[in-house]
Amino acid sequence: MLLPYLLLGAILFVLGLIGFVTRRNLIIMFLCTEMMFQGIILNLVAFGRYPLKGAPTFDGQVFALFLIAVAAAEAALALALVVLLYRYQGTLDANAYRMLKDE
Amino acid sequence: MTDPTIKRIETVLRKPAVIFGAGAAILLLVTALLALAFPLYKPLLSSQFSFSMIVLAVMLVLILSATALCILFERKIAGFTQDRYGPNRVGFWGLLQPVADGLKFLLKEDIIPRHVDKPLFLLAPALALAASLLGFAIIPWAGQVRWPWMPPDAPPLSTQVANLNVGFLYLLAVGSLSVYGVVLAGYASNNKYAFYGGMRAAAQMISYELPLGLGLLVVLLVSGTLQLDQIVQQQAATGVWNIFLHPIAFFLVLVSALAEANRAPFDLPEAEQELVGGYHTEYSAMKFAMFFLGEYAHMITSSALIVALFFGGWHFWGLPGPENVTWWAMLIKLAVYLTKVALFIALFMLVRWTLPRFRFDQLMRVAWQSLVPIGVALLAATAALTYLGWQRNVWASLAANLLLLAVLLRSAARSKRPVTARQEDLPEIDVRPTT
Amino acid sequence: MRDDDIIVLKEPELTPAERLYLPQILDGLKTTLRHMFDLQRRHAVVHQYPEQTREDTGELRTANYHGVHRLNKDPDGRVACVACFMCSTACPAHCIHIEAGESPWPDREKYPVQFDIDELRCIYCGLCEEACPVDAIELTPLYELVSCTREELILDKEKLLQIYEETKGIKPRRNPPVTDYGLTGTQGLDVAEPNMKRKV
Amino acid sequence: MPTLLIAILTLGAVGLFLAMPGGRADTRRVGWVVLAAAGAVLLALLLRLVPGADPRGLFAGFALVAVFAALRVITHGKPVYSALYFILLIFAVTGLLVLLEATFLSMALVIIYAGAILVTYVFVIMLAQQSRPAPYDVKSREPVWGCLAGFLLLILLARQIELFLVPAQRTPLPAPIAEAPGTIEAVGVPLLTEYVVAIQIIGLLLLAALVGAIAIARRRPTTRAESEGDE
Repeated sequence: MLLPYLLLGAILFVLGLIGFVTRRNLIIMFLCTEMMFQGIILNLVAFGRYPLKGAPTFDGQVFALFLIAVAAAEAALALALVVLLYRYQGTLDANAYRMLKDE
Repeated sequence: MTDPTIKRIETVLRKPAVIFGAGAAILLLVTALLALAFPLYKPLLSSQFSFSMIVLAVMLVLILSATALCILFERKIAGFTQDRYGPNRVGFWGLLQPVADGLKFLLKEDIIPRHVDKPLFLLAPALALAASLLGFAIIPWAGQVRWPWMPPDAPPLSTQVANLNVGFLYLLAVGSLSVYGVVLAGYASNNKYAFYGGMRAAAQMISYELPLGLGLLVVLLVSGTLQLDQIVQQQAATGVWNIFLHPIAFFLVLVSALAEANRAPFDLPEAEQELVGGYHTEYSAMKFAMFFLGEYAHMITSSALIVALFFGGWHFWGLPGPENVTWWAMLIKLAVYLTKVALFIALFMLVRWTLPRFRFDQLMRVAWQSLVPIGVALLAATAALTYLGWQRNVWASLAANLLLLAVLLRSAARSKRPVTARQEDLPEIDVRPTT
Repeated sequence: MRDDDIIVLKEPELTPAERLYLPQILDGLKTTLRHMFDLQRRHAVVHQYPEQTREDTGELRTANYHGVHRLNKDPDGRVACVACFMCSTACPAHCIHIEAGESPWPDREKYPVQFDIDELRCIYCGLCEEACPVDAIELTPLYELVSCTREELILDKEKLLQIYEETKGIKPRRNPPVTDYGLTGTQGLDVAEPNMKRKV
Repeated sequence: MPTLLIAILTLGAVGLFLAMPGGRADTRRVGWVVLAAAGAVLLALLLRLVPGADPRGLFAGFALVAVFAALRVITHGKPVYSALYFILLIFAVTGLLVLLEATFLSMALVIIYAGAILVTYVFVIMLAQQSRPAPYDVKSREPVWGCLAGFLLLILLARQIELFLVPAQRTPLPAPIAEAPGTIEAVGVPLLTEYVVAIQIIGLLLLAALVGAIAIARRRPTTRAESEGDE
């Protein structure tokens, strides 16, 4: 039962990655990182439930909880940043913030 | 100039004998049908799964009709508190008003303005209603029951749709979804008033989920379980309702429940005076009715939750306790539970017609500057009590609550302004005479 | 306004208990509960409208009320209107429709063959009343204006005259019709204005 | 089997590329058809791989919803819809977690993600709403390279997972977790015993994020009142 979960987790992760690379809206980019988190959460919990050896443990779920906490922290910071950037430039286009790279 | 036949129908319907007679007749008919069909569904009653499905169906019908009745009830209470009679035209005492309202909603023109985001516009009311109805799944309506034809050693069935082991976490999860109906309605309407309503709803819901969660966590610490039926059984077994242990937690949950249900004094998302109806400005007919029903269904869920958590659910002193699992005890318990819920709904409505609406900055300040700190302090106190093993000791809990209240009073006395005072960054009003 | 007209009100200081707002909330709930169960006050205040109507003891000022229109009759029982179109011209809502015809009576040239008022369109401003040179159209204090169809509320001449019959006592016609120049009936014709005589 | 998997994933990459925002409407439709075909074959493959366990159909349903929602998140032109599809994705993942007997985690996921994070996202999307579709939403950036790189990675991952699991697949399925699956107790005990340092660090991280968010949002004095509203 582990294989399909791992595959699904990988698909979600990669879709999030593709979205992060191709979309230009900052908010959607952050949504895509959250999507990658979903893939990882699935992976962790599946590994905890169907470990390769030994009895199932709850460690996977514990790690997933940590992951959710990190995601919440990321969302709080990212959204605050996005709002601030939007106030400065009036756009959410990631390309509009290239000047961050130059200086 | 009115049609005489309409007038005649009206006078007939206003006779109490007609209304109550018809009601009794329908009740008798339903009972007779149920009795006749008894052999058909008797096997269904014996297994937990099918019994849960039956509970689901019965409760869904009951609650949807109760929401309709709630609207009448609310208007009656509004009338009474304002020295009026409330609706009393359609049927005796206005009892057929819900039917008239329903008919009106059905027959109104269903307008979808051209400028709206159509899929979301259609989705929003459905979400609002569905999210409020989902919560009913885990309310333990009447404890446990063992039918007379079941063997005496069979495990009793629980009158709950789903006995989740995550308990009221599910309620929190479902409750947090109810914001989407409002926010999406505000967004999809493409109208600035609706938009402001949606924004307010989003900020308000997020803010008030925290004190709600903190209040629930206090109960969790006291009872040590998340399952609502076990929480109720604990209270029934000792006869000590959680409200006696933690009145402040109850107050937190009550206030947050009012805010989560968008009820006055927290009804800013739909404030008629400022936002011409807020998020449901653009809605009409049945879609508007769904928001309406959703709000009342949400109110019933909140009341049921509060009753289960703080008021002992179906328990009342002197009435059958948890060990009595006969069917008549179940009916009594159900009646007790529903009475308590009805009382709470009445309280919600009374509060609405008593208190003025908050201003938005006041609303935020109440949540973040008073309710959240109180909740955290209470949680810490309860955690300390739990560590000492006194979490179900009435005197210890009450002492902790009183101590907290004293600290609150002290800090309130120290602070120069009340939490709901004027916005801080407004200039001071100074109208002193110049000479 | 002088400075000493200004009354400076200081916000009252709240006691610590009041800062918690709970006593106030309970107090408010007490008030609402008191009103909820105060049956006597409710009976005294509320009028069950279609069955009970308020008696006018003077404070209702029904004479000033702008309700349904009526078409007055002159003392001979004829319609007082002379179909001059002043009212329909003055009407901001364009709700008066008049068709004039040759008057069968000697004292006026025209009379309304048809006189319709769309009560659903009317805004009850009373400008028609003021515009009327012969005080033929008036707004009565009747406010019960209901029907099951829209067509029923387009009142024609007969209905308007009927309303006059019904409201004669409630709102007496204040002035005698101007057409008569202060006289009643047709006997004043011989002293009337030259052009009227000429018509005869 | 590996060639089949690679073929499916390539098909998926092509479909995704066609369905990316920016193309013409009919191209995107073609892309969806391709994606649907790839998804169907992948699903059949997954179902064949899975031994006849009981919740197979449920898994398939949730997985399908999850992948569809994820695709919509990255292809939809309107940010609000993306956020809503993300909520759908959360629900699908919640269902999968329930299948994995992690009920507490599933509820936590709904409360935290759907109840708090996504509401904040929707809130910000509404704040930054444009009157008409923004140019940066209707046109994607480097869709070719994005899809290519992503699916290359996915193919590698899938291959690795497969290689890794083939020996493990022979072992019998572990029994369901003890008596009370996924309760708070079962998750909480390791959380507060083995991982107590980690949870402290996470708490610090959250605090830092909170302080940081407030500090960032307070940058301009006019925006202070709004920052109190969000997380």
